[in-house]
Amino acid sequence: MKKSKNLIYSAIFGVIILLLLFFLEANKFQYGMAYTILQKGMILAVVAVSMNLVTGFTGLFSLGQAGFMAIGAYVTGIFLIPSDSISEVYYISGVNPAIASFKNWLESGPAFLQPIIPYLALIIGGLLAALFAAVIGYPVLRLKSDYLAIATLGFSEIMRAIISSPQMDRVTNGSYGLKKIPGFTSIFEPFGIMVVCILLMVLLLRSTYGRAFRAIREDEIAAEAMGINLAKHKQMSFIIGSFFSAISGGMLAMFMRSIDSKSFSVSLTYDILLIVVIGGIGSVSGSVIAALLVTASKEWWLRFFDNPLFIGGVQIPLFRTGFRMVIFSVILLIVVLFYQRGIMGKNEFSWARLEKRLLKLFKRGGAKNA
Amino acid sequence: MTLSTLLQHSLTGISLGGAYALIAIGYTMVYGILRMINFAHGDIFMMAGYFMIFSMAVVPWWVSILLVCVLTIILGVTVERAAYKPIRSAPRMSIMISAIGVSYLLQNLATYLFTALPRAYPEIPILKKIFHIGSISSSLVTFVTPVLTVLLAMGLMFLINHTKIGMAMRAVSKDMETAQLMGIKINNTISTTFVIGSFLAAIGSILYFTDRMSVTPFSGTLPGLKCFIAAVLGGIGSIPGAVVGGFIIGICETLLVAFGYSTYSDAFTFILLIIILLCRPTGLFGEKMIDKV
Amino acid sequence: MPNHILSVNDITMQFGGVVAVNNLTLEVNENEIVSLIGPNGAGKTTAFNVITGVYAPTNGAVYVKDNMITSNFPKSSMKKLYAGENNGKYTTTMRKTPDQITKLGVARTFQNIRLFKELTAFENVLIAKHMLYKSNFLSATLCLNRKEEKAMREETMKLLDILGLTDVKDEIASSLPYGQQRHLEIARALATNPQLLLLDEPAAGMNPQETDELTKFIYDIRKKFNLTVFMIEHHMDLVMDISDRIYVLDFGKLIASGTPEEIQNNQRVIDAYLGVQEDGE
Amino acid sequence: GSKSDSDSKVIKIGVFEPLTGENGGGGFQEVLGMRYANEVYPTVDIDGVTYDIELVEVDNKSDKTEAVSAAQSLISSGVKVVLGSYGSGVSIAAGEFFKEAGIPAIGASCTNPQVTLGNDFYFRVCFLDPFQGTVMANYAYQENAKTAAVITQLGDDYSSGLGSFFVTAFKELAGDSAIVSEEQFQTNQTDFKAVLTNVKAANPDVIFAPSSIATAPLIIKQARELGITCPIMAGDTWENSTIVENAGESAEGIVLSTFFDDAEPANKEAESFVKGFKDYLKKNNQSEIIPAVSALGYDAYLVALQAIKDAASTDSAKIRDAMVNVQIDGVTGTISFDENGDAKKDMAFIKTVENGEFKFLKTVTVTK
Amino acid sequence: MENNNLLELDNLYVSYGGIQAVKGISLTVPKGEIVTLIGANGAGKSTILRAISGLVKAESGKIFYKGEDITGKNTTSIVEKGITLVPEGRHVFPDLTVLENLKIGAYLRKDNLQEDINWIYKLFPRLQERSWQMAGTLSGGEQQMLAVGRALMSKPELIMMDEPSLGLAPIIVNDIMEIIKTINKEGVTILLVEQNANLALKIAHTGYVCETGNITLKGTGMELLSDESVKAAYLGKARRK
Ligand SMILES: Nc1ncnc2c1ncn2[C@@H]1O[C@H](COP(=O)(O)OP(=O)(O)OP(=O)(O)O)[C@@H](O)[C@H]1O
Ligand SMILES: Nc1ncnc2c1ncn2[C@@H]1O[C@H](COP(=O)(O)OP(=O)(O)OP(=O)(O)O)[C@@H](O)[C@H]1O
Ligand SMILES: [Mg+2]
Ligand SMILES: [Mg+2]
Repeated sequence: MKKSKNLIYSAIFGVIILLLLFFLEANKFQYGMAYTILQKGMILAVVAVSMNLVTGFTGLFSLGQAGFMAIGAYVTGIFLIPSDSISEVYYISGVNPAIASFKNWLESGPAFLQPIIPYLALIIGGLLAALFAAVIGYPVLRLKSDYLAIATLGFSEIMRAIISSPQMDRVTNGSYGLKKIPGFTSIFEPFGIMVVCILLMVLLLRSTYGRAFRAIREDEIAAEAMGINLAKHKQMSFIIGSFFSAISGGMLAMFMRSIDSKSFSVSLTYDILLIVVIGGIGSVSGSVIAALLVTASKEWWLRFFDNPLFIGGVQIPLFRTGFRMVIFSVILLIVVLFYQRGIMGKNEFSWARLEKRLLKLFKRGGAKNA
Repeated sequence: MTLSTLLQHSLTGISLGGAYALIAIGYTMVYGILRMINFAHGDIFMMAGYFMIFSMAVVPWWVSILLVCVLTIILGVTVERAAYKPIRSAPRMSIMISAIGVSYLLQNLATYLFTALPRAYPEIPILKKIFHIGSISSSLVTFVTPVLTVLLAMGLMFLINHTKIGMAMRAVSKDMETAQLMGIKINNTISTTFVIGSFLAAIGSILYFTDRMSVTPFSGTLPGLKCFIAAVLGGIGSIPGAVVGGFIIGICETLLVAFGYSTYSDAFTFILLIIILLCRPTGLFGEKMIDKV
Repeated sequence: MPNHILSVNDITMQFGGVVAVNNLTLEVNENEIVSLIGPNGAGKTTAFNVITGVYAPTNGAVYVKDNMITSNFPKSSMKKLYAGENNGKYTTTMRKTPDQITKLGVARTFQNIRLFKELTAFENVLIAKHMLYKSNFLSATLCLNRKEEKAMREETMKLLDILGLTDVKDEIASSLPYGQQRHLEIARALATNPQLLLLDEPAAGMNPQETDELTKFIYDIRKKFNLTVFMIEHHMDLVMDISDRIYVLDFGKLIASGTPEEIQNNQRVIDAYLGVQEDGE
Repeated sequence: GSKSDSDSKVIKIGVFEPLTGENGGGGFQEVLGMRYANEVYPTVDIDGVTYDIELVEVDNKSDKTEAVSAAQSLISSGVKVVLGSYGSGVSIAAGEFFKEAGIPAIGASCTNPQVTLGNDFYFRVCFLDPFQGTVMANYAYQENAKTAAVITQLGDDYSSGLGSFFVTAFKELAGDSAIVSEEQFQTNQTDFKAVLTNVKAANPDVIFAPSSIATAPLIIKQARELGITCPIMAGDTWENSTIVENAGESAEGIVLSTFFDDAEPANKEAESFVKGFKDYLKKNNQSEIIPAVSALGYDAYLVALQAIKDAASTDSAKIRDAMVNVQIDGVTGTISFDENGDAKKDMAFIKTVENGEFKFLKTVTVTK
Repeated sequence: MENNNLLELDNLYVSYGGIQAVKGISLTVPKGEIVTLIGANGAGKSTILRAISGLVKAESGKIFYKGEDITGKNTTSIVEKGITLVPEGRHVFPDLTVLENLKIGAYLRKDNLQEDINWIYKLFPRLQERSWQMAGTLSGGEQQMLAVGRALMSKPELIMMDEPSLGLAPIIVNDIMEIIKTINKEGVTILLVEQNANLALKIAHTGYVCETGNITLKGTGMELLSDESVKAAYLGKARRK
């Protein structure tokens, strides 16, 4: 009975979301801001969940997300920039002929192929990142906690240095970055990719492998004594996490339309970490909710703090540019101080919990009214 | 490369390393006691720069130095009390986010209050005295920095290894609850750590900015990251480690640029770090993780 | 010696200057209950750690049935450390990792309880079943292994039932009382389908009454799972009641071995370990 | 803009600038120019109807990732034209979105060719990096420099772009071996001693070091401290009083190219601008030296205004079409656009610092 | 105070996030006595000791020390008053040496420690052998000795021990009981929680039996030892012969 109720709720919720998206898609110019923020939130949700997979569920404190995202973003970018624009993009040193001819070959491929090229690009970017993760994971995953964190952070910075180095000019366009990357054609694309990615990660986490990951997080020695091959499972989690990070990176490239190595600096990783922690370390739904909330509040809802505010013709003194970020940091601190374990803690979203919360709220409201 | 160029480079490297070391000690001390990466440390250091600018505008330099130290310490301890203490029992990650939050706040506040335009750092007359030895020229601060660093580090090591408060710090770092059972005042001990760390940040900022002459709200970011790496490289939690790490990074970075690989100087720092970690998983001087089964 | 399930040959373990285990040789036969006793710091836990692959011994070899688990080599860098009499005896190095050893059918519990603290009791046991999975992560992710998963869950429930933990199966491990945590650790170890079970002070923190129950319980599971039990314990009632044979360690060295009667009356053991038995009543 | 009565109409112009982050300083100065222009010309008449012009400012934080949503927030607030941004990277990033929304954008000081290349909706009132690099190479060569060292910021399109254009031009003039040292530094780097020691060892006649206003004083001061005496040159970013303030005496003698000279106003517009803007700066607690970017910001606003007038419409597409043919006398000279949307400018002002102030040296003209 | 109770618990309730572990316990520890608390796993014994030390907050009820209400005081100030706890599960400081662990036990003392350190070394010669070893690498039993030694270093008036015999060899268990008797004779009051009820009750003046958060029985040590229900529940068959 309970199960069927959940099912009904979820179905209704799903339909509402879809309707909402249809509505947004139809009026995307009118609701441009919501449209944009929602896209970015979805993209960050994918990488946040992947970071949660590695850091929150497996206990591997990895700060390399930005580096893997960069891989995904650049692969996607190089794949998708139309051949006609190539010379415009690589206007300083020209493009590597292999890339140019590959692109020509791709674009002259069969027609059915064309619409799936973006997905192909995302997956190839993901696989490349996974490969990279496998190579660096082998030595690095022996490190523990903060040492692992700083080593992975180091790799992501090295990645960035490689991308922007003059030697890569003809591949990544060095420090000039890529532009003219075609974007998503509708909001359903990022939404669909997000749903599939997160669903896969959730299923993985629920499977016996997910349990093994959590065992490693709790106690490595005990996990090993239970026959869990530490190296293999850590590696697996790291690689899978990197794969999805790169997919999110590719989506980000399609979202931003132009990328350069600076966009994938440590601060991007920090922002993702922030989302993971605010959402709750070890909670997938928390990461998704936090990705949307953090993005929206940082880049949208709080924006009015940046503009001078007039109330009754009087200018309120504090409101000027920069105030938004001050407020954002304060809110961030308050949230962390009050929700020490993030908004969801280790729990997942459930209808029952929401019901209880709402009931409580109503009761309190009712009591007040009485 | 001529000998004098090489000497000049070495001098630069050692001096830079000294400044890095001072800040790295701050990271290491806080990490040592709270097991927490104090991401805000670099920004406290940046604020110390602004404090100097404002105090030099009204009082002479020697009063300013004192004032800067006091203000920075107050800032450091306030941050600890307001943002770290309430969540001491929370997961480590949350505390880190709190630290990142403080770091954002300080940066944004500085941007908001002082704008993002760089501000000139006042000159402290004696530190800026320029020496010419042969074809090498350098200001006094270049020589003062490493010497001061080493002296301060030795003092600190004595404090931590041979005094009661030092022992208390080490005890608190491992097991706060049991430390309380010994009658150790946790809050005081932790605050003491932040006092020392912030004091070093203040001194470090004076030496660093005197050499670099301007402060922006983001001046703390890069030294912050570099020094944090230095601390990890030396073995986070270890003071001699932080000093050695600071010098290694400072000198390597300088020499790398000197030999024309500046493109890779940042990447190299990380490569060095990773290589060292792979050989010694807890850094050069890091404590071995005791995992008694 | 076909029925030796475990043989430890000339194991030495040094930590810097401390020789924790000194040239230890012992065997455990199939279906036996053997105890390892000795004063604090004698090296018992260390011996367990070598057997389960947590430490690589400074010298010596360990076999489980016919499988070599570890074998060492005071040849290269270790030589400097090693000062024992078997210097140079073993030359080939080889060491299995703890998880490989577990797969050979050796399970253990820990002296300081090491449960997966934030997971439920049920999950704690279920995780131990992971090792027995055949399916890879793709089919696991895509839920292609429903049957297997179901079987594992059922077995887990059975184990929890045997250890009397059914009521608390959904509680977080760290919130269980000490005694139940110990039981849970045993359940978890059993879930790996071991042939040899190593118990490190299973009765620590239990009162005499509970210790008695544990005694019975160990008997039961040996029968039920056709187990061999090798156990470290300081509760003499338990040890003397249950053991087929006893080994006594002191300062890393074996000082006695034999049946409970022999050990109880061995003067060296009494001096070093048992002390004067206070039969007050 | 003030609060308008319900019957007077409003037309919104977006200001897309970094006010925080790496380029927050320069962006702020540019915005000041635009705000001042808005103060001077607060309204526009279209078909006899007076519209109030309202500036909608948005901070892109010098961050590409954030630039997208910043641009989007302008678009959805209904702006008809966008001004900005300081820093080419964010302009490039946002350009696609403005184009998609059909809103014309006018860059004030973004000198990278990529901004307008292949984007019919992006215009700009400044000259370009290739031009600037050539100008400085020519100037250096004219001043008898035979060798040059170049210091650029790694991963920064402005700095490395300008640097490489300078290198190309200077090699053409003085021979392939004329560049004696090419050094790069990392973003946020504050210690240039190692770089400079190398430069010193190469003993160039001139150093070309295009960089941001935050880095410039560091390079200048540390160079002088190391005993490097040759002239240090850079591009437009260096015309900024902050640099002089921060670098102090060391800044004496640096050379830079810029868009504008307040000592010799080119036309009436410029004359009144110089006078009025100095007061405006004072009112905003800024130093009284007019930054070139403020002048460009002002001009960008004027272009927008003119285009609206010419289009006689509040429709973005029409404004864009009008803009192609706009011609105005701006503070920085006469502005009209070529087929790329770049201002047709063939003259740069070379300035130096003397007694703590920017002093006009000469103009350099290069035919593209 | 008119009575000579050093410590008094009055209707103490403690809960962990909703789960009540201690449900209204009252007990007294007279000055100079050994009081022992026995009971099954999870009965709440450790919780009582932790509440006295201020490590967990009492939900309701009062704790008096020398007549003074110390409920809700922080741990440090309670320790300053002379109450020391040997925590369950040793909790030595793993990366301090054995000697430093002993010294830190005497953190609040200002006088010379050497004599007492020697005394501890005499009690546990093993510790002297290992005085430079990091405490974290000691064996379980060695750590337990260190935990007891460390508590003794603070020269408390009231020492509370939570299962001091845990993981100790039989011979050392006997020693520990002797040590408890000795320091008690020297005037230290002792509150002892022990699984090894036989030994504990033998040396105790007063004993309490604790079951699921309640005190179910109180008596002198000998009374409880011979109590049938206690025998049945806690003493095991070996001693029931
Ligand atoms: N990692 C280590 N480093 C240094 N010394 C160690 C280490 N592990 C154990 N030891 C030492 O080796 C000796 C044996 O320890 P072990 O834990 O095996 O004792 P045990 O017999 O299990 O004692 P107990 O009954 O008290 O648990 C002890 O003296 C201990 O101090
Ligand atoms: N940190 C905690 N969180 C939640 N519940 C706890 C916690 N600590 C103890 N409990 C619960 O409180 C009850 C009393 O525990 P306590 O440790 O006081 O028992 P005890 O009598 O000392 O048992 P033992 O003999 O096993 O040490 C138990 O049911 C236990 O599960
Ligand atoms: Mg042991
Ligand atoms: Mg207890």
